[in-house]
Amino acid sequence: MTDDNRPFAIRNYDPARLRDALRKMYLIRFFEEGAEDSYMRGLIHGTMHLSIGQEASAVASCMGLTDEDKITSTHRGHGHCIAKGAEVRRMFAEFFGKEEGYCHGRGGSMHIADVTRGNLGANGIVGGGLPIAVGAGLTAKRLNTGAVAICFFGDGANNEGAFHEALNMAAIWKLPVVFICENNKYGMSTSTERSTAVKNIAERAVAYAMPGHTVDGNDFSAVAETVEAAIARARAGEGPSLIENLTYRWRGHSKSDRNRYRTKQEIDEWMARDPIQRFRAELIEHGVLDESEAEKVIAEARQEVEAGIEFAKSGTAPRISDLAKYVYAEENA
Amino acid sequence: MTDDNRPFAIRNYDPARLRDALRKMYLIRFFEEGAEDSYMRGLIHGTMHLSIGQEASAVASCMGLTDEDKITSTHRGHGHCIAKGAEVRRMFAEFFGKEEGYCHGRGGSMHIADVTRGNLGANGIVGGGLPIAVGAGLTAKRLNTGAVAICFFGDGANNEGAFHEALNMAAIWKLPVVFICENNKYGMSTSTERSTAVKNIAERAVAYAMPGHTVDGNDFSAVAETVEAAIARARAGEGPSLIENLTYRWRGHSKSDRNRYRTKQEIDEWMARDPIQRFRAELIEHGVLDESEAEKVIAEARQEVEAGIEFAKSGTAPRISDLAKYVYAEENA
Amino acid sequence: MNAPAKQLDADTREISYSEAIREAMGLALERDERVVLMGEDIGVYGGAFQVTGDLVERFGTDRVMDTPISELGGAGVAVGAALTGLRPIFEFQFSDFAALAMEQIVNQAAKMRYMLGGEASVPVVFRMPAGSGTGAAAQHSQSFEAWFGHVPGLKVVQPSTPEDAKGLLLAALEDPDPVVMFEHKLLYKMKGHVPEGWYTTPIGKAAIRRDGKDVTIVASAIMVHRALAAAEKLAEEGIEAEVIDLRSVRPIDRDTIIGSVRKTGKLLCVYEGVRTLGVGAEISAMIAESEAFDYLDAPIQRLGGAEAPIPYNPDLEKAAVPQTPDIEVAARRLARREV
Amino acid sequence: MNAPAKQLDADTREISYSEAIREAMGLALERDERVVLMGEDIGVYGGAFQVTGDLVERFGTDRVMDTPISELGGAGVAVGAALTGLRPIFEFQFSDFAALAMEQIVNQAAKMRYMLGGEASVPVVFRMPAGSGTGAAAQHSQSFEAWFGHVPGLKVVQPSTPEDAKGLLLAALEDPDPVVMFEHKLLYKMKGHVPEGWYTTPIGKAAIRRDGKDVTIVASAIMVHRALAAAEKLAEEGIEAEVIDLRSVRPIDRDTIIGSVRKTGKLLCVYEGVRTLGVGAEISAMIAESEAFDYLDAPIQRLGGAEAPIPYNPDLEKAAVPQTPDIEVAARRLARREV
Ligand SMILES: Cc1ncc(C[n+]2csc(CCOP(=O)(O)OP(=O)(O)O)c2C)c(N)n1
Ligand SMILES: Cc1ncc(C[n+]2csc(CCOP(=O)(O)OP(=O)(O)O)c2C)c(N)n1
Ligand SMILES: [Mg+2]
Ligand SMILES: [Mg+2]
Repeated sequence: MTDDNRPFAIRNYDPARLRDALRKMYLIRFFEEGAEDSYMRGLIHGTMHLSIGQEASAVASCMGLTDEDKITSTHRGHGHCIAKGAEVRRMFAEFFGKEEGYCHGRGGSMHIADVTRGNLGANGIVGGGLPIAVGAGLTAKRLNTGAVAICFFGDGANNEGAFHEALNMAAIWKLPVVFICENNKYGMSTSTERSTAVKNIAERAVAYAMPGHTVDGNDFSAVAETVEAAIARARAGEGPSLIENLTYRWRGHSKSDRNRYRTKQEIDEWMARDPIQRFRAELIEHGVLDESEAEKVIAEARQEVEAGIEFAKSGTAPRISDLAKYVYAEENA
Repeated sequence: MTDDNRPFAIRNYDPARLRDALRKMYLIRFFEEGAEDSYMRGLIHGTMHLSIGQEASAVASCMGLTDEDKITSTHRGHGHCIAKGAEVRRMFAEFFGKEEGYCHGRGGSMHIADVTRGNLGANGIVGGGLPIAVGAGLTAKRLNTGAVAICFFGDGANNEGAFHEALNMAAIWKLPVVFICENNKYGMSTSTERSTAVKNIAERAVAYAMPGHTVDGNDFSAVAETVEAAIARARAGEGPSLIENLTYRWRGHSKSDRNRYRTKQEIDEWMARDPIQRFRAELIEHGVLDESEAEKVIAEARQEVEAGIEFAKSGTAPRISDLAKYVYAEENA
Repeated sequence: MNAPAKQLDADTREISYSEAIREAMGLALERDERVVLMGEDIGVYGGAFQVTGDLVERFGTDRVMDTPISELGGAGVAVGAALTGLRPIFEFQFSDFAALAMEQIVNQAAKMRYMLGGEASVPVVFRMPAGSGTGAAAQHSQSFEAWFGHVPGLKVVQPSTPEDAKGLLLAALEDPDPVVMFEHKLLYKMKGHVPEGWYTTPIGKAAIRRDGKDVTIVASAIMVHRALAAAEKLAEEGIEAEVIDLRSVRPIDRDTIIGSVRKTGKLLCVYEGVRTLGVGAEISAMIAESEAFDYLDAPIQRLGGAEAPIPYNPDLEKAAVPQTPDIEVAARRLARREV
Repeated sequence: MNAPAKQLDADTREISYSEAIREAMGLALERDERVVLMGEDIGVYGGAFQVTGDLVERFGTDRVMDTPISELGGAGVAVGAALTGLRPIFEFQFSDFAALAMEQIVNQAAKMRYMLGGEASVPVVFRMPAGSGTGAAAQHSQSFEAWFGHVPGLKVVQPSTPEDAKGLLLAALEDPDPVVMFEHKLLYKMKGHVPEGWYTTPIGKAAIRRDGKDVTIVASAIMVHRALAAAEKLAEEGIEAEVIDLRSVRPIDRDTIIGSVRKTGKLLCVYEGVRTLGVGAEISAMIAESEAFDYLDAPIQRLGGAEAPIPYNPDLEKAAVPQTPDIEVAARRLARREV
C-alpha cells in the first residue's frame, strides 16, 4: 500500500466508515444550525458555542477511537460529542433542558457529555479538561485497559497553567493521551498572535519532550493520519503527543459576539475552505460514493436533526422538587 | 577588551565591587550557618531553607541591578536578600521574630523582604513570585522607569502553571524580566528527571520564543555574564530571557529532611565545587586580592553575622495587642 | 475605614450599572496614569458583559490590556504591578474563574502587607461578574463572595445599584489594599441615577433602602431588589419590612444591622450564594452574639442559594436561588412569628 | 449519608494520628488495586509530615506517586482518574496550596455528578494538612475548611482523633463522591486507641466527647482537645461543659448540636479558621434559626481565628487562634450568663 497515492482516509477506512464520517460531519453542521435556530426561536436559553467550520477536526480525530477510549471536550463541544457517537436527539433534549437529555437537563450545551460512549464531557472552564484527560490516561495505564484519552482544547486554552501541568505530567509518566489543540486563531476575541508567544501551538511540544504536529484541521485525511499515529504511539506505551489542528469557526464566539476582531474577508476565505465540502469531494473523487449517495447522507442527517428537535420538544421537564437530585450519589435515585 | 581572556567578572567589575561580591557570598554562607545554629539552639522557630552551596547564583545574578530594579525571591531566599543589599542584622531580627526585623517579625524566613532595596520578598508558595515579577516588569514598562525585574525560582517551580502563564505574558508584552531558575536538581525530594519532561529547564524557553541559557550556576563569572546580557536585553526593550543556573544545595530541603533521595557521593561531589572557594581563587589568581585580604573579607563577614545575631537577640518582641496591625493600611499606624 | 465622604452636589443622570462601572474606570484612567485595566477580552470585544465597552478606543491597548486566558498569572501580574506602583483593575470574565486565581488573591495580595510588616501595599481591584440567572449552568453562575469575605486583608464589596457600583469602584481604587468587587450579571442593564464626576461610596457601610418596623431584611446584590419588591407586597398587608442593602461583605456593617434589629426584633438574611456558610451565616451569627440578641423575638431566618450547583434548566435555575415570592413568604412568616 | 456502620469488635492499639491515616491508606492499597496515592514528595520522602511514610516501599511508585509541583494539574489528574475508575487519594502538602486547585476541586470534582445529571461519579479524596502552630507563617498555616464547606457536591471532614482519622478516611474512600479531609498538623503526633482492620466512621455525624449540662461547646480539629482541657478546668468550678466534636463540616450534624443546646441552653462555637464566615458562623446561624432558638438563654458565642493572617512570631501566632484559656474564659462567661 506504500505507493498508494490516495489520501490516508481513503486508503485506511472502508466505504461504510467513510460514509459514516461524512454523515457525522453533516450531523454536526445541521445539529448546530438546528440548535442555533431553536435558540433564535427562544426554545433554548443560555448561550452556546458553535463549531461550524471545524467538523473535520472533531470527526477525523475520533476515527481511531472505540467506546472504551475517552475524550475530554470543551465549551465548543457539540462536534466532539457527535463524533464520539452521541445521539443528537438526546443532545437536543439536553439543550431544551429536558430529563431525556444526556445530563437530564442539568448541564446544557457547556456540559454535554456521554459517559457511556467515553465522552467525559464538555467543560465550561477553558483548560479544565486538560488534567482530567491525563487522569483518564492514568487510569488506562494503571488498569491496563489499553484505552487512550483524547484531550480537545482550544488555542486560547494553551495559555492556561493547566496546559503546562497536564502536558508535563502526561509526558513524565508516558501516559496514553493525545492532546489536540483546535487552533481556530482566536480565543474569544484575542488572536493567538496577541495571546501566545509562539506562532504554532505545536511548537510547545518541545517543552514536554513529546512529538508536536501542526496540521490542516480542515483536511480530514491529514487529521486522521496524524491522530491515528499518535493514538498508536499512545497505545504502544510510548506516551503522549500534541497535535494542532488549524481550523476556523464560522460563527461568532458565542451568542454575544459582535465580531469586531475579525474581517469579513478572513471569514469568507475560511468559509471557502469548508471541511465538509472538501471531504465530500474527496469521497466522490475516489469513488467511495456518488452525488446521489452523498445527497442521501445529507437527507438522513437532516432528518435525524429534525426528529431530534421534535423529540426534545416533547421531552419531560425536570421536577422542581428534584433540584438537589444528583448532588450526591445518595440523592441519585 | 575582546581578546582579554580573563573571566567576565574580572574584566567588567572593579576590584571594590568584586571584593564586595565575595563579601556577600561569605555573608550568605555565614548568615545561614548562623541561622542554622540559632535554630538548633531554639532561638529561631518554624523552618528554614538554606541555600548554602548556591551563593554564586544569588550574588552574580544581582550584579547588574540597582535599588530601582526589583527581584522576586523564593522560600530559599536568604541569599537573594543579601545579594540585593539587605542588612543581615535586620534579617536575623526577623528570624528571631522581632520588631526590628524586615517584616517586624510577622514574616520570618519564608517572607523575608526588603522592599526599599527592591526585594519584593521571598515567597512561601512555590512559583508564587513568577507572575508578581511579571507585574513588576509591567510597571517598569508602563511608567518608563528603566527598571528590570529578576525572578528567581527553583527547578521544582518550573512545573507550576504559574511558570507557563508568567513566561508567556512576559514574552508577548516584551517586558523587562529575567527569569532565573536555580536548578539544584531537586524540588524537595523529587529530582528533575522524575518531575520534568525536559532535561534542562532552559529548553522550555522555546515555548515562549525567548532566549534560554543553561549555565554553571557555581561559576560566578558565567552567571554574571549571562544575566548581565539578559538585563541589557530587557532594558533595551527586547523582552525577557530564561536563564538556568545549575547549582546544588548542600543542606537538606528544610529542617525536616532525612535526605533519603540523594547519595553522599553526589553531595560530596558538589561540595567540592564550592562556588565561594572558586570565586575567591579566581580573584586571587587575577590579583584582585591576596590571601590576607580574603581573610579580612571573611573576618568582616563573620563579624557582621555575629553582631547581627546579638542585635536580633536584644530586639523588641511585638506586642500581642498589635496582632491585627498591618492587616490593612488603616491599621498600619 | 478610610473612605472619603460622598460628594452630594454632583449632577446625576440615569445610566446603567455597567455604564456606571465603565464611567468610574474612564475617570480613573483619565485622572491617574498608574491605572490600567486588565482582563480577558476587555479590549476590542468590550468585555464579555460589555462593561469595559469602548474604553480601549479611548485609552489604547497599553491601558486597557487584553490578557491571555491565564487567570492565575493575570491576577498575579496585577498583584505585582500594584505592589510596584500601578493601580490595576483586573476583570475576571466570570467570577467562577477566580477559582483559578485564589492563590494570588488570597495567599499573595491579601497577605502581602501583613507578611511584610506593613512595608508593602497591594492596591489592586478584582472585578467579579457573578450570580445565576443567565442559563449558563454550574460553572458560570456561582456567588463566591463568602470565600473572599473569609479572608483578612481583603475588602469585599457588592453593589446593588449603578450609583454604588461607580462609587464603590472608585473607593476601591483609592483604597491602598486589595478590594474584590462582586457585580451581579443580572444588574448590568439596570438603570439608576448616578452622579457625574468622581465620588466614592464608603466601603463597609450598609444602606437602608426602605424603612420598616416589623422585620429587617438584610440582602445583597440582586437580592436587594427582590427584597424591595417583596416588601412592597407585604406593605399591602400592613407588614413594614426594613430592607438593608449589605453593600460590603468585608467588613460587614454591624452597627446598621444591629440598629435595625433593635427596632424590628426580627431578622431575615437573603443572599444568592449557597446557604451553608454563605454571607447570611455570618450576619446571623454576628447578630446572635451581639447585644441585639436580647431584642430578637423570633429565630433569625436565612434564605440563601440551594445546596446544589446551579442547574441549566431555567426553572430549576430559578428555584436554586431566592426569588421575590420566596422572600415574601419568609418575611411574612417571620413578621407573623410563624417560625 | 450512606456510610456503613462502624465495626466495634476490632482490636485496638495506641498509634498516632498520622500512623492511623497511613494504616488506612495501607489497607486501602492492599484491598483495592484501584486505589492510588498522589502528591508531592509522598514517596521516598514519606510526605512533608511523614504521613505516607514507608507506603512507597510497600506498594511501589506506581501506587504511591510523587507528582511534580503542580497542584492544579495534580488535583485534576486525580479527578480524571476518579472519573474513569481509579480511587485516588491526593495529598496537598499544605492545605494552603489547595488555593491553586480550587478550580478542579470546586468547579470540576464537586459539580461533575450534578452537571452530568447523575451519569458520572468522582470518588476522589483530597487530604489537607492544615492549621497553625508550626511557625510557618501566613502561607502555610491556614484553615480553609469553610471554603469547602460552602460547596455543594463536596463532603468535608475534620477528624480530631487517630481513630476518626482512620475511620473517616476509609469512609471517604468508600464514598462515591469527592471528600475533602482536613488534618491538623499539630495532631499528627497525637496518640490514641485505634481499631485494627477496616472500619469506617460515618461522615456527617458529630461526636459528644464530654457530657455536660451547663454549656455546649462545639469544636473542631485541635480545638476539640483545647475545649476538653478547658472543660476540665471549668468542672473544678462546678461548670459542666458538653463538648461536641464537629467531625464533619459538610454536612453538619444539626441534630446532635440541637439536642445538646436544648439541654444546656448555651452554645459556644470554637474553631481555628478565621472567625468571620468560618465554620462557627454556620453553626451559630443553624441553631439561631432552628427550634433550639427557644431554648437558648444566652447569645450564641463564637471563638474563631483572628481577623489577620497567621503571623510568624510565635507569641503572635498563638494569639491568633483560640487557646485553652480563651475557651475557658468564654465558656465560663457564657455559663454564668455574663454575655
Ligand atoms: C478559565 C476560563 N477562562 C475564561 C473563560 C471564558 N471563555 C470561554 S471560551 C473562551 C475562549 C476560548 O478560546 P479557545 O480555547 O481558543 O477555544 P475556542 O472558543 O476558540 O474554541 C473564553 C475566554 C472560561 N470559560 N474559562
Ligand atoms: C505551591 C506550593 N507547593 C508546594 C510547596 C512545598 N514546597 C516548598 S519548597 C518545595 C520544593 C521546591 O523546589 P524548587 O522549586 O526546586 O526549589 P528548591 O527548594 O530546590 O530551592 C516544595 C514542594 C510550596 N511551598 N508551595
Ligand atoms: Mg480558539
Ligand atoms: Mg530545586
